[in-house]
Amino acid sequence: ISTSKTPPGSGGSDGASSSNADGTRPSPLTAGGSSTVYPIANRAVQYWRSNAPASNTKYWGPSQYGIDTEQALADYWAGLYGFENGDGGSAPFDASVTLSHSGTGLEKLRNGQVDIGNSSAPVAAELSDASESALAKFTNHVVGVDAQPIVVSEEIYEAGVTSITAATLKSIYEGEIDDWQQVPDYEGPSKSIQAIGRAEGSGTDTAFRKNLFGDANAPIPGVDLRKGENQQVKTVVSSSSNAIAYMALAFVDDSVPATTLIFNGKTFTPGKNLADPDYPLSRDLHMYTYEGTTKKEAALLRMIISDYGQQRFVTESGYAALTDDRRRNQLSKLPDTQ
Amino acid sequence: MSTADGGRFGRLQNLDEGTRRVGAGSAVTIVATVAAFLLFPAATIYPLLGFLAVVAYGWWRYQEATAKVVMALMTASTVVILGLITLYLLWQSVPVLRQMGIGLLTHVGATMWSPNDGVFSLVPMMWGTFLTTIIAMCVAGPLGIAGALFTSEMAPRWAREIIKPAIEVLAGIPSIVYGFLGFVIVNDYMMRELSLPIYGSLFGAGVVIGLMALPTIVSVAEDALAAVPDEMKDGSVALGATSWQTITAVTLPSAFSGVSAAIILGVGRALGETMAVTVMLAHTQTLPDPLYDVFGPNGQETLTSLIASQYGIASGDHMSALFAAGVVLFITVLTLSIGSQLVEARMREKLGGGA
Amino acid sequence: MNTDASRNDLVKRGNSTLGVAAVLLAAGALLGALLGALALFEAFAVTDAVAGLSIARWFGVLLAGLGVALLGVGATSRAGLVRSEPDRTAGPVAGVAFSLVGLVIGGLLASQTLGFGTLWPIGALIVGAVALLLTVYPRGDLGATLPSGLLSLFTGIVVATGVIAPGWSWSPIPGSFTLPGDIAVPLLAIVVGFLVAWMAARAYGGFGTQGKQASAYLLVSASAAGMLALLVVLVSYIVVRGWAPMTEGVKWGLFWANWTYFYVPPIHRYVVIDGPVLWFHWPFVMNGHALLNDVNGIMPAIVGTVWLVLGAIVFAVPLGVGAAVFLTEYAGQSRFTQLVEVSTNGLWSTPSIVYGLFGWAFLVPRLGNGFSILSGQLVLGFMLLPLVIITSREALTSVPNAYRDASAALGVGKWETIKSVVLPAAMPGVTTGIILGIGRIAGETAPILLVAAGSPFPSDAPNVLTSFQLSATPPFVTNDALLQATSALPYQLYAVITAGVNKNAGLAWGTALVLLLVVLSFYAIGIASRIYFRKRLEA
Amino acid sequence: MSDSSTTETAEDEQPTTTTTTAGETVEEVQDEWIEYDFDGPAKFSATDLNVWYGDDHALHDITIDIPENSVTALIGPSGCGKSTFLRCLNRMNDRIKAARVEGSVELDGEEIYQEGVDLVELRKRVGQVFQSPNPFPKSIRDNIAYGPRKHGDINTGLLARLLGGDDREREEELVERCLRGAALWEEVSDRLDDNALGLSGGQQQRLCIARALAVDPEVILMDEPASALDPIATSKIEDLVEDLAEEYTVVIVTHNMQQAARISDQTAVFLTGGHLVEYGDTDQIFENPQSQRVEDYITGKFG
Amino acid sequence: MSDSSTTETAEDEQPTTTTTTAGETVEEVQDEWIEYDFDGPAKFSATDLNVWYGDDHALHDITIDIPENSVTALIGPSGCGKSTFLRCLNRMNDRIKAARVEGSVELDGEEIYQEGVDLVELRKRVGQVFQSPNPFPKSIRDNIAYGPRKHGDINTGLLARLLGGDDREREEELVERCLRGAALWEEVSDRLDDNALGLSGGQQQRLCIARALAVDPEVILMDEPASALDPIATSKIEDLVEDLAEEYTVVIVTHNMQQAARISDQTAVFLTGGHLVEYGDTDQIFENPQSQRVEDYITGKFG
Ligand SMILES: Nc1ncnc2c1ncn2[C@@H]1O[C@H](COP(=O)(O)OP(=O)(O)OP(=O)(O)O)[C@@H](O)[C@H]1O
Ligand SMILES: Nc1ncnc2c1ncn2[C@@H]1O[C@H](COP(=O)(O)OP(=O)(O)OP(=O)(O)O)[C@@H](O)[C@H]1O
Ligand SMILES: [Mg+2]
Ligand SMILES: [Mg+2]
Ligand SMILES: O=P([O-])([O-])[O-]
Repeated sequence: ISTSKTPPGSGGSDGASSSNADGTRPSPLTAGGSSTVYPIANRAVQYWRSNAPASNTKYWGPSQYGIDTEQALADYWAGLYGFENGDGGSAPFDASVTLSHSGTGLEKLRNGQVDIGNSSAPVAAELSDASESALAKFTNHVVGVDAQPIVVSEEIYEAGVTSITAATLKSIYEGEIDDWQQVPDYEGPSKSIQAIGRAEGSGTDTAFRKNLFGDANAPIPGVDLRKGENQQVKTVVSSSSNAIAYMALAFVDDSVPATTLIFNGKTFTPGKNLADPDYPLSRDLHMYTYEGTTKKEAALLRMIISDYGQQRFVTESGYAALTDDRRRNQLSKLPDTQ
Repeated sequence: MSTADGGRFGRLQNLDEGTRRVGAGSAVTIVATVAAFLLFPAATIYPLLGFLAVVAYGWWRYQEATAKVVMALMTASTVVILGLITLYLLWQSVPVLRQMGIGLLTHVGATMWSPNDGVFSLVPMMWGTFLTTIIAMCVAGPLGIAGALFTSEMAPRWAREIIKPAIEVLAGIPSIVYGFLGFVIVNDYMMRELSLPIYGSLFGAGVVIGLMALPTIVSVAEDALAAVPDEMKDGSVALGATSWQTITAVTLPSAFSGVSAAIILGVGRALGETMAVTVMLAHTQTLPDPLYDVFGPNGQETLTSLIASQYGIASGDHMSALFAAGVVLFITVLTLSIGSQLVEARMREKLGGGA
Repeated sequence: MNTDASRNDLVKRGNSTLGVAAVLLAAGALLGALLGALALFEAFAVTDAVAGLSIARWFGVLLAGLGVALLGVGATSRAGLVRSEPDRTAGPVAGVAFSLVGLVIGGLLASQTLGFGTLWPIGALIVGAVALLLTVYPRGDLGATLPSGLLSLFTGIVVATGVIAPGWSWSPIPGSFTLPGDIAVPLLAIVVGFLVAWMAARAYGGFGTQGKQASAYLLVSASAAGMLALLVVLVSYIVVRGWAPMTEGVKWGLFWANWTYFYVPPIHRYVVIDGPVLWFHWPFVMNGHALLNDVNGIMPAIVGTVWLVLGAIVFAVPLGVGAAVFLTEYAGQSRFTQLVEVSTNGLWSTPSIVYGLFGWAFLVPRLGNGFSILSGQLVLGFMLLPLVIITSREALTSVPNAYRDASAALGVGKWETIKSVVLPAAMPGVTTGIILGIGRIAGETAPILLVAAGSPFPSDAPNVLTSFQLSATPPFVTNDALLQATSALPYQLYAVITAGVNKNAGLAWGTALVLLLVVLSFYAIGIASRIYFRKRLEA
Repeated sequence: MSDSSTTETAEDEQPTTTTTTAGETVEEVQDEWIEYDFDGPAKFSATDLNVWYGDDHALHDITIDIPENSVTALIGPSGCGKSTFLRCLNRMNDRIKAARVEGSVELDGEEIYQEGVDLVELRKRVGQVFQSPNPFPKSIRDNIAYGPRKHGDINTGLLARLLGGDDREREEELVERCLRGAALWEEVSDRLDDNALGLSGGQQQRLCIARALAVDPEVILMDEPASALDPIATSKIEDLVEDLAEEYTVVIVTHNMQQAARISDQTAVFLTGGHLVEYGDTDQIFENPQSQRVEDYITGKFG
Repeated sequence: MSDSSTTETAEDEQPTTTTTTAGETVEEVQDEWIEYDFDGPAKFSATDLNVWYGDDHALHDITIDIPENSVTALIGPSGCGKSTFLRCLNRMNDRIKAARVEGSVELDGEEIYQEGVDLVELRKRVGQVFQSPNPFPKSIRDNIAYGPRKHGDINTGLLARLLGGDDREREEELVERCLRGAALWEEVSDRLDDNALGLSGGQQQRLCIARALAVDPEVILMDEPASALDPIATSKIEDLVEDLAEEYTVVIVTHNMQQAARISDQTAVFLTGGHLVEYGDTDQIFENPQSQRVEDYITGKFG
């Protein structure tokens, strides 16, 4: 038995689950959709929720990014829009991000089921039957740039398919070529091609069709297998010996080697010049808001679009950051800070 | 004895007015509550309070009648809920039926499923469901009946007492666990060993579903076999028949309805299995070529995996078509369930006299 | 009627030559099948060499040997060199089995080896018919041994001579599967091994009724054993893979920590009472997924499952039990009850994805227009409802009428009887049924995916307990947390699959194990309680 | 299971008489027994009682008076309708969906088959003990107190205590009295809170009798109460029945002729098809039955 | 199973001593009945037969010879072990997991509790009819032909016809003979293909007897074959049993003393605890029982 001035445990971290004393903690911000944007959004939300103090240079350290504040991470970004600090060290408001694909995200956004709809293709291509006025309700926030790589199974890569021309790629996805022996450079036994596609409605799929075939609804009958998310595509490609797939850059690693793409005579090599603006399969990554952008949404988006966000979330996810011009342009779409 | 004489020689007559009063009161108030909820939601509280008051008063005054009324209301709401689900499914699938007509269930062509072109034919998915179910039952049927026979007729008592509950527990393994194993092990194995063209096959999915349905079949069939009266079996053994002859000639035929119910239950589970197929199959809405090719890249979609993979991007006719897939599933399992109940009723009729 | 002279002996003092030979044969054949299965599951490679010969060829040698031995056994029995009591024929079951094998072999030979093209059915039919005749026409001992012995010998030779061997491959459908030799050989060993063991067991029983019994028992027991082994392997596989991730970072110990405290105004201080506490930290089930965690865990999924299941119970159990009581005790047998029975049975077997679809399209837009625990609870409740009705009705009808009669004869009214006699007596059955139902809905993924699933890797669970608020308008009690999306154990596993298995393999196996433990313990509790109550009833 | 249809009966029994044997025999005998006269009032008077199960005519025109405070045995071969008749006396037949009752039964002169009869009240006055012991799966005490508690004669439990009306003592007393009445007190007084299902068959049956006594009935109906019991338990029940007749009217169905002879004051003999063929003083019935068929039955020529 | 152990036996027989009454009675009476002499050979000879169910000693040292071609009745109160003894005679007790048999039973001088006994063969020779009729849910014909078909004595069906050995006519003949033997032919000859479950209880039981006859047994064991039947069906079965004794050895368990008296040639009386207390000519047992307890039992003082 002892005595003290304060109750034990006070001031300690009681965990993020406790709410403000008056119970007015704003409801959580929800984002959902694209599995391409997911790495960015998820990183951002994880960082947000950790609400690292300014002293934590590993995750926050504002001075590294030219920000002058003593506040913790989420406190600072939310504070820009007047949100009060969370209780017990947690973020002023909670945020979460779900994972499916662009079509679902935009659909949910339109139905009011999420605050932010992640999409890796423009809404106009994604909801191709929507009217102008319907599309006008979406506010587009570009948060990063993806250069869609073409990946093949390791065995194929080792059998010589380290580069592929746009024409071959097209014939594979149009179903005209279905054996690797029909692919130039391939030096191996006859092997059927497993052309992997993403679910219809995914931004990766939409962007791929739009960029390669010129039409977001172009039929690609060569697809043998469709998976809902990028990560599943990666699993399939790495577990197969005959697969080719398009996906998002963030998911490329040694188990799913990316090939060089030859487009109109120009060679685009992964790790070198995929990020070039003229790479045909490059695309913007979007986080849409619906019927304007609220302060809550803006707080998170501002963090992602900021220089800090671009470095910590976009680049580290494996995507290309926005150029300064585009960044400023995007920031200008957000409501003003207080 | 000590009871008051009034009680002892009380009137035999006593009118049951409780049911009428409570019944009328609660019926009026509950209807008012629902009406208020639909018309003036803000005023719902008053009839609801009224209803609660009626029930409370009834409970105190005529408990017997009130209990009956409350339970009747519970029954009614159960029926309403279950009916609502059924009707809603049917109603939602009307638009696509209008658009596709019977073609929804019969259309065969180059494109059979294309939301962009407004073509919705469930044929590939029904075929996929059919094939996976057949494969599953080829695995689970014989093994399941063998397991049931072994457990109920052959295993020593101690073994039976371990196996039976163990099998029942195994029947509880969630299907996503099977899906996970199927995705990371079965698909991988088949891809590697059989040089499958793509990662996933109807065959692999069917086998996994079969394994999943197996414990259910064993357990239900075992119950049916164990329920065959010993007198029946003794009758055969006492005639000098061997145990195996007794099993085939007496036990199995007598348990026929139960064993077939087990199989039908297994079929039902196989038909309705969602997660394993969703994660294992390639989601190609085409017909296999040739039709019986359960290893090839085509036709890898079932009714359930169609719904699970497309609900998120569907709207309009597309959504309606998914509901139609649900209705097809629903009607199939309902038919199976009614069929098995009929078989059971017939068998009961047939066996009713004796045993 | 038989004369006494034709009576068989009551006591058989067996000539055991046949028995011993048959046991050896059956054991050899089963060993072949077992090795085949092991090879199939890649316990070893058939290309490995043992004693100068590849394992694949050893399979061939074994099969050929078995075939010769089986033929020998059949011949000695036919010649009367050993005592046996063969039936007139090997029977229709064996006939069908071997004619099917014949059909397959004939078809394959005709189409693949001899190149009959579209005429292959002729070859199939011929070989099938010959196999059928060979099986059913001769006396029981020959019929049993001849086709199986020949089959075994034939496959044995084909494999031993390397006609079918690793490197050989067969792809009947272009663009579909390819059956390689190192799969085909074990497969042949399994199939032929079983057929030989089957017929060897007949020899063991003297080729008569006893033989048929022995052979059937062998087949059935072997299949059952295989099935059990498979299921056990499956579960142990998950346990083995999931154990390490699940228990990573578990720490416990005895600590001196705060028990309670209170504020004493006169001294303006808090009085703090400390004491020893057992401290236990199991990160996998106590943590969520967060940036700063040492071990990421699945606590939000566990809590989510608890809330979903609780809600479903609160919703479905009273309704279902009430309806069951009404239907059984008051409504009697009528068209209406029959209809309810049919529809509950139908709805119980309705696929969960259909419920999910209903929830997604009907409930989600109406309940806060977002994925929510509440929708999940309701959908799971809808799924549970038919089961509760079915099991409760079963339990209620199995309450002996003697109880109701006894109570009625004491001048006790119906509801009182139900309340104090029928329901208590039915309670074990009702509870058991509900527990089993909970086990099932706790593992459901599809409906959760469609109506309740939130972030795949959440850091916190929704805080349902402290979020209740009263209000004056319907629904009078609100709970924001109930309107939030949540994770749940089965969804957590699905999330790993969609978000990439490679990166999260440990998490996936751990989740699978926890899910298995949670669901199976529901089942185990349900089944144990059923056994307990049944025992008590019998005693 | 053995619905002995009437045709087969007629075909098979072929006694000495000629045409419609069954009807005639019944008529004959009825003339006799209807004159059976007893002292004191009739507790039950059944008049032209007929019962059908669906189309199955299970009781034919039963007319019988049952005297108060005595033991009346109903005997007859299996399926002759003894149980059916017994269940008419407290309207337990109402609980069988297929059963239809016509005719009249009066209890103390009041018709029990009229509209508005309160079955609960009737069954309080006419208790019943069944063939196989059927105690509730509760404690011995709860079994006994079950009826009175449900009738509100005894209030126990938390609520009752809060309201100040705890009848705990009266309950104790009642339980003891009834158990003594059923000759069970000595055996169970030290384990009143044990589950009744733990008792032996004979004890369970006496418990059921005690349970019936607790409602303080006027009549106790017993349907083969000892058929499931061993000889020792049977003899205990028999002794008990004889004692009960001092305070209650007992109507007992039995298969066992010796038992009927031992314990009953008067005996009614039913024969196949649901006819009451003979009724009178037990001694007289057993020593000097009026009809050949009854004599055949009693001497074991059939049944 | 077959080793007739000695320790427990010795303990229990207490030959001359006088302490335990049961022991005394048994000893006394055994001296008497053991001298029961019959003409002709013994079909069964049981010697020191003991049966336990788990720890429950259900039969004590039964020694008895059962003569050929006659009806032997086993009577005794419920639970005294009649059924248990009966099931020892065709080793149906082997099917009860808990049962353990010690001692010896000889069938025509051949020990049935020894290694290598072919149970199928034994049960072909010793048929059994059970308490409640248990026909298979098949046609009447299939019920009768079941045994012979299973034993391969009769081959029917497509395969048999193809192989040239169709025994259809022999089967017809067999079915008729057995049904006549069981006094059922007249009633069912026009509906041999109907399901046997459609028959009445009595007919079903006779069908079960016919089914047993079809295997051409030497002995027919019957365990209360009429207890579930109505009087008319019972009397048919009784007539049948008497007829059967001309060709077969019948051993019948019954609860019904009158029945035993009517149909059996010799009677064995078991009393509670599994003791055989008296055995002899039926007339003698019923008119002049040696032991007081048997007399009490027979006159209905208990049981
Ligand atoms: N619940 C019922 N439904 C239809 N028929 C019934 C029912 N109960 C009895 N019966 C028929 O009514 C007749 C008389 O039956 P009851 O039970 O009264 O005979 P019982 O004399 O009590 O016979 P037992 O001595 O076997 O108990 C029988 O033919 C029987 O089959
Ligand atoms: N399967 C069994 N398991 C355990 N105990 C048994 C079994 N069968 C009989 N018993 C016991 O063995 C004893 C003798 O039973 P058995 O059935 O032989 O008596 P019974 O004379 O045929 O009686 P009943 O006239 O009631 O048929 C009884 O105490 C009984 O409880
Ligand atoms: Mg009766
Ligand atoms: Mg018996
Ligand atoms: O970004 P997607 O997941 O929609 O391809």
